Amino acid sequence: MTAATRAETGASTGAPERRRGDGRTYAAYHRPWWFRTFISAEFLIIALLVVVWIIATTSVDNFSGPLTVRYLLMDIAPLMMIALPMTLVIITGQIDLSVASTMGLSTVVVGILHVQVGLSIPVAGLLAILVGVLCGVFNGFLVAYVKLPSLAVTIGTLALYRGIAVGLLGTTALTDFDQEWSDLATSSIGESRIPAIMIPVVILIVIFAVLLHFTPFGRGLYDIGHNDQAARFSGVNVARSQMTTFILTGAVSAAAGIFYTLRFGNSRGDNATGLELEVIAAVLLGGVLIFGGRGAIHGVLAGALLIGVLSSALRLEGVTVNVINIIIGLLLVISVLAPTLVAGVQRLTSRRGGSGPGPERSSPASAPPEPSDPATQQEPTQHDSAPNQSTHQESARADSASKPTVTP
Amino acid sequence: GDSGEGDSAEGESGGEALSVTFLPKNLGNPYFETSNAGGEEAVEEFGGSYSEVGPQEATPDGQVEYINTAAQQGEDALVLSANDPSAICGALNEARDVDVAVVTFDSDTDAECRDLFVNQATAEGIASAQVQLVAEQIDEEGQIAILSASANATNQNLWIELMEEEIAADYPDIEIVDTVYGDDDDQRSFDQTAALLQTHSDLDAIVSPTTVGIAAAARYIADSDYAGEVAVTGLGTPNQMREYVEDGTVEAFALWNPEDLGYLSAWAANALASGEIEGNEGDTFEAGRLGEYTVGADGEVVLGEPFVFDSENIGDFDF
Amino acid sequence: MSLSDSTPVLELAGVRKTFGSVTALADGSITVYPGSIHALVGENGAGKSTLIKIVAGLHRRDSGTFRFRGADAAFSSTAEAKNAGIAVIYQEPTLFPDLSVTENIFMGRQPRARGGRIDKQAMQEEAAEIFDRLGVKLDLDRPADGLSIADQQIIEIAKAISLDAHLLIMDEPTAALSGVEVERLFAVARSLRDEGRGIVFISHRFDEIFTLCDTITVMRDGSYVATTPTAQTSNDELVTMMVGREVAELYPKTPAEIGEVVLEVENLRSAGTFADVSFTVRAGEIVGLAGLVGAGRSEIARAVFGVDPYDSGTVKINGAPVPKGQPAAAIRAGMALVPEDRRQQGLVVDASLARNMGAAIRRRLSRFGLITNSMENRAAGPWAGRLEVKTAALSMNAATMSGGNQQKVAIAKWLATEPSLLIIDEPTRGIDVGTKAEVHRLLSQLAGEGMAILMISSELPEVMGMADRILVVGEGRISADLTREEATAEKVMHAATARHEKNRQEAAA
Amino acid sequence: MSAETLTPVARRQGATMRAARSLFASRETAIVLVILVIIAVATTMNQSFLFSAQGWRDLLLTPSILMVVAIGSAVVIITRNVDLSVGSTLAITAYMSGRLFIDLPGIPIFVVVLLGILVGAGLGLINGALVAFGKVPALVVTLGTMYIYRGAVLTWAGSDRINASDMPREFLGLGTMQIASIPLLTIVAVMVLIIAGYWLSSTRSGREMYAIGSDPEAAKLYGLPTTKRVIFAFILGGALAGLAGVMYAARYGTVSASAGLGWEFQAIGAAVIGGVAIFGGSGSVWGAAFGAILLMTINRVLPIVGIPDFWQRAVVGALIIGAIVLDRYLSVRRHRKLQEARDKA
Ligand SMILES: Nc1ncnc2c1ncn2[C@@H]1O[C@H](COP(=O)(O)OP(=O)(O)OP(=O)(O)O)[C@@H](O)[C@H]1O
Ligand SMILES: Nc1ncnc2c1ncn2[C@@H]1O[C@H](COP(=O)(O)OP(=O)(O)OP(=O)(O)O)[C@@H](O)[C@H]1O
Ligand SMILES: [Mg+2]
Ligand SMILES: [Mg+2]
Repeated sequence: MTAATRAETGASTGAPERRRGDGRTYAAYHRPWWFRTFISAEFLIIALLVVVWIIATTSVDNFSGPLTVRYLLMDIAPLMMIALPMTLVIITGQIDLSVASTMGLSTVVVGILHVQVGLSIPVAGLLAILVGVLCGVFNGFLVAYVKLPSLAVTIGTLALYRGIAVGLLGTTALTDFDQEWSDLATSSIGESRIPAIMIPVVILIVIFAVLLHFTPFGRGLYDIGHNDQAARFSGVNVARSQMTTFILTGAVSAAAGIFYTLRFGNSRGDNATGLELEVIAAVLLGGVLIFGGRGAIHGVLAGALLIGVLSSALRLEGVTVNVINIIIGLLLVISVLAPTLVAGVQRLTSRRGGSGPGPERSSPASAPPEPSDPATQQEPTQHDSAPNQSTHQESARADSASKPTVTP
Repeated sequence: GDSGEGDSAEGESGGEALSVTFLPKNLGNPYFETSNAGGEEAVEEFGGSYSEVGPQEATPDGQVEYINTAAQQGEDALVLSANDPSAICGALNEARDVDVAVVTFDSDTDAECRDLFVNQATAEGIASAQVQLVAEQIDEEGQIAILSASANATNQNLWIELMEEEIAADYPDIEIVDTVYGDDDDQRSFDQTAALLQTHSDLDAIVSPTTVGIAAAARYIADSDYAGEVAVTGLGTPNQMREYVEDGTVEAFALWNPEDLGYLSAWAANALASGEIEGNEGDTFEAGRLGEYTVGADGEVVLGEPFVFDSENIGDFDF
Repeated sequence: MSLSDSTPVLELAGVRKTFGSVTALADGSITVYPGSIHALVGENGAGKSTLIKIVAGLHRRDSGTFRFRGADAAFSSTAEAKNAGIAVIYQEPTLFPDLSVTENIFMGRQPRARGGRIDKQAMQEEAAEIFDRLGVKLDLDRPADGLSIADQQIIEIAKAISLDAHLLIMDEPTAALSGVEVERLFAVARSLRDEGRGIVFISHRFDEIFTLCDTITVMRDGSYVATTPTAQTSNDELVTMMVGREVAELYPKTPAEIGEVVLEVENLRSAGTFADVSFTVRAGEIVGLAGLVGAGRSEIARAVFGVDPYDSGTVKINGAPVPKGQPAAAIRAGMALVPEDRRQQGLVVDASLARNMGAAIRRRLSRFGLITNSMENRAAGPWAGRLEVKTAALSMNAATMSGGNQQKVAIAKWLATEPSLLIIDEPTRGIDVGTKAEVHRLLSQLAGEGMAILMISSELPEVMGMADRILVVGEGRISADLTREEATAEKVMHAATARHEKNRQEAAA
Repeated sequence: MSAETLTPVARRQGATMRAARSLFASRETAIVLVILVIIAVATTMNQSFLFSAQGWRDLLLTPSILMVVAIGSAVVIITRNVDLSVGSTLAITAYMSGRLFIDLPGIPIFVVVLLGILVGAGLGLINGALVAFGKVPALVVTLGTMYIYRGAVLTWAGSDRINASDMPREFLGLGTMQIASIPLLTIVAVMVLIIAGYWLSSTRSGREMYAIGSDPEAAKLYGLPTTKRVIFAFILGGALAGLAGVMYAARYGTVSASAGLGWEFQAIGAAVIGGVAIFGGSGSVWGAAFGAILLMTINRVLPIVGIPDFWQRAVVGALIIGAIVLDRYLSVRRHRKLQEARDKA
């Protein structure tokens, strides 16, 4: 692949022909379509998902059974839902640790309004989503306008929202929910084994995919994540965009809380404790860069499904939740470590290769610095999943990648 | 995807080895360790396959995942102690729809979500045993507090209610000043004990109708200035409490034999899954070394009366 | 000791350094003797900073000779260079904002008492001594956070002095200093020289070079040009060596028809940065904003564009007021700003060319609120072509491109908004001479097409060569408004340093 | 700006004055005041909160373990990193302590303590090495190792738990032992605090921690050994979590695999409340320790003042938010003042 690109690049840098006028045209992409599609972090995780699925189907008893898809999807529905807005938040370089607490608060609000106050589920649910929006507004305000670090803010609201939820109900649980709504939450689409909750989930997925990938707002989020200063200079309203992403996490978390409440017929303050870390793990597994600026919805969905399939298959195998935890943790560490490992291996091989990209190949001193060979230094890592963390790292990498000094 | 093997559950239940899954409230709870051991013993006796799963924390949603898994695996019987009477009903009924026999023990769900409930003792018996123990230890007067498991624990709540009634009726000088919840978590129960003693300086006794709670309370009091002044009693296992009975922190406490409870539950599951009984009132089944049991009203089977442990007899037990 | 027969403290010959595709340094050579103050001059991007970063152990050279005090050297970390006796004042102050002034000076080599404890008393006293010597009053216990650039630079200087090094390198230390502070610094530098240390001094101010330095090395486009004793050269000769060609050729300004007022700024004020700023820019006119680094020119531009807030005043485009603090509104009104720092402000370097060029016009590009890659590609292609951006494809990351090409992308991105006013801050900072001329030709052409242009530049020849009118900013105020005809280098410099001069006179008195 | 007079004596006096002033204005002082007010309120409601031997002991004993964890977390945060795995580390060493007593009867207690610290340090080393060499953000790495370590202890312990009767009396005695009415665990925590506080404020390596957190780029320019220091911060954080695990076993007597669940956020919360900036460079372990005391004391006071302790977490959350908002406000105000001073000059 490198050779091909090099040829392509070399061809387009006809240095001496300066004045060719305005007529110059550019290829849209420097990689062929298959490269762009298959050599990406997202595709890697999708491939892994498929492999795991196949292995599970062939070698785990009962995995291909009729109930698996149903339970698997119901189990990860909240995870998938919250992962969507969380992707947006992380792409802007922020984080929201309070989602599971918001979910817990939402389940308590629904419980109190429905069971104790006697409101119908739709009304109670709407109010719960409103509470979720308020939670998001509070986070978003502190992060986007007061400019506090989201990590600290949401560690605070992680405790605050959960504390309010637990405080409101103590350790009692409200369980007396309208049976019709509980049945609806656990029902399937027609005769299929697909749970009905997937209808709203798929709608959300479509909405978030379009929002992130096909709107000016979504593109602004990537800019903010890469470099919020540059985004502001381009006319992106950074504060309002960040506020919006936090409101979205709040609202969707609350919606997930309603589903959770109805599915388990159970409104408790400590519902969904610890889910925030699972959501973040799914998002990061799906190829979203923790520093912001990179990631895609399809990768995140694959990440969430991978966690779901692994858990389901291992549970069926009688493997306990602990081993599942270990596997998720290892996957997470390996997925973020991979780019560094790849870069390290490259560095080793290039060093061993002696006079690889040495001075003799570079353009003469007086010529202006042209992109003589962009492929050699940065390309390989950039594509599979390397975080282009910051300029300093890049130059540091370039530095150490360069040849040892020779005194002629 | 999945292929249509919907009848695998039935296919297996016709065969020899009956698969039984035990699902306690949470893992790492010594009480359930013991009852599961009894269950395993019984399953071995009737030649089934035994497995044991459970959530880390005693929450209903944690249990639902395992109920679902049991349904997916097409287990023949599921024996569980419910973390919530109604929250897990949906999942249990789905499991019963694919022919999993559901037996609850220790803590029940609503009667329509399970086939049988194996009760350790009648609720009245348990409540009354604890009231008598505490009344004796504080000479029928003073302030007592209750350290329970979670606020939603079905059985604990019922016992507490009955204890309150009995005290109000028969012991006018005993006052229940507080009921707190340690969630069957050591650290929390321990801290709750400290908070109780701090808040109620004239407290005479703590009654903890849960094994984790009583051990934590005893441990806190044994090392504190309250040793000998504040009585601790309730429901506990001999191994956990031995140290405190021997050093005098705890005079006496009650429990049934949890091993027998698990043992009986497993046999009840066997009887159901093998089609020997339907779970109707009046059905009878054999329970190995424990002999014959009869299903009572609401599909309830009662193990027996609680047993009181004290320094005299605690040496005779090891569970 | 005598100058001639001592070994050089620093010797570099044919040193080369590339960053990916960018050759920052092609042939870096310099020889510095003990007891000498050696000036290193060259245009922006000539490779001066890169050269000294190699000496400092921050970068490793790709090839070439590097000898320190007569022995071959290759420092792989700044600590090694420091231990060998090299002190460096970097161009951008690098301080720890949370730590105190004293700690910033001594970090990593604090004086120690028994048991490894830091001797805070000794540290304080030593710091106070250095500041006395520099004649500066600074609260030694306050955190570095919030210090002015000048104060930060002074801490850098104190840090370097405290190192007691054989070689002291100063990369534009005076850029933000006032006249008095510069004088003090020079006095210290001379006394260090007299102690027999070698000093490398980088500055764009010729007057300083001629007052302070005894030898001058000139660099151009990453390569060594010449070394000459100060006494044997002149201002003009230096400029010719630095630029390497006739200056006129670089500034192809063609007269354009001046039209209506496009930008009108009235009484703009922002506490602490600028005040009383009023000016206009007409269609077809290039207005140059000149002044010393740190005078507040960029701040004015950013406030006008709405990236920074301002306290009072008005900004109008074509007669209509522009709301403050909203870049999006400014863009809609027809304003464009190519900022001074293209890597931090101008571009998202980790995103593709197409994404970058579409960034300011997304709302316009989108259909029913939706936007796709192909829409961006279609919009980006023609502009990239017009500016002759050199790249393999529109999907290439901006980070892979040379500085000059990045600058073209940044300009193209803003031209794509089809603005009536283009504000361009340091249009040619850090780009090579060839591209520089291209940018200048483009600006001239745009003005010819009737665009109003406000150009900020620290390079006097650039302002003089390109602008129809020159506004000089001194300490946050507009201190002169000169037409192309009446502007001379002396007048501009005088206006830019008016307050400095006053300070200097006061200090002398 | 204070005029710098030049005689050493005067300067020294100035320094003392400044020290005194900063003591009164510091975050640590503010928190101590809040803690004192809370204790005073609780004591007026219930005399025995302070004036009974038991109340006094619990007052000191309850926060000790969290203090130790929070000190470690604070050091990690000061270097602009974060360690989410401390709760899991605590669980591992707590369970290991019990296991050691069961599997190696008669093992000396100090060996168990030492092993707890060493294992904690080893787990911290893994985090530190991944962060420093892998160039991976600490948040992600320690999120991963949090899962891994917790999974490891769950696998190891299974549904087993350590009971008080499994551990020697002397060991459990350490959990409640008092020396001159001060519980031993509190003495341990305070010693850790004093050593860590001294190290951070008065040694080169300690100050370098702040430098690295304040500006990692600048730290590299200064030639500070950033990799080594960051790894050390994680090792220290792990070792202290390990020590806390042993303390946990001694204090609570029963250990299951879920010990220390959620402590990572408690520890970070304590540090943030104590004025440690989440992005490093400022704050002190004293603040973190006082933050821990505040959290645990509030926990005990709420029921006394009639608020169900269910609200404790909400109060903690409000405190964290309040603390960071306050920090922000103060720094904005300081900036504005400096700006005005510059304008006038
Ligand atoms: N880390 C880097 N990565 C890529 N290119 C770099 C890097 N550092 C410097 N360059 C490039 O190397 C060239 C020389 O830069 P350098 O900073 O040495 O110039 P300089 O002479 O110090 O200029 P100035 O007077 O503006 O400070 C410039 O084109 C610059 O863009
Ligand atoms: N990081 C900072 N901290 C404090 N003050 C700053 C900072 N950056 C700039 N300033 C102040 O803001 C004012 C303007 O600085 P700036 O360097 O942006 O001006 P400029 O005229 O645009 O210079 P340049 O020639 O670099 O474009 C100066 O008074 C400077 O001291
Ligand atoms: Mg430079
Ligand atoms: Mg500027």
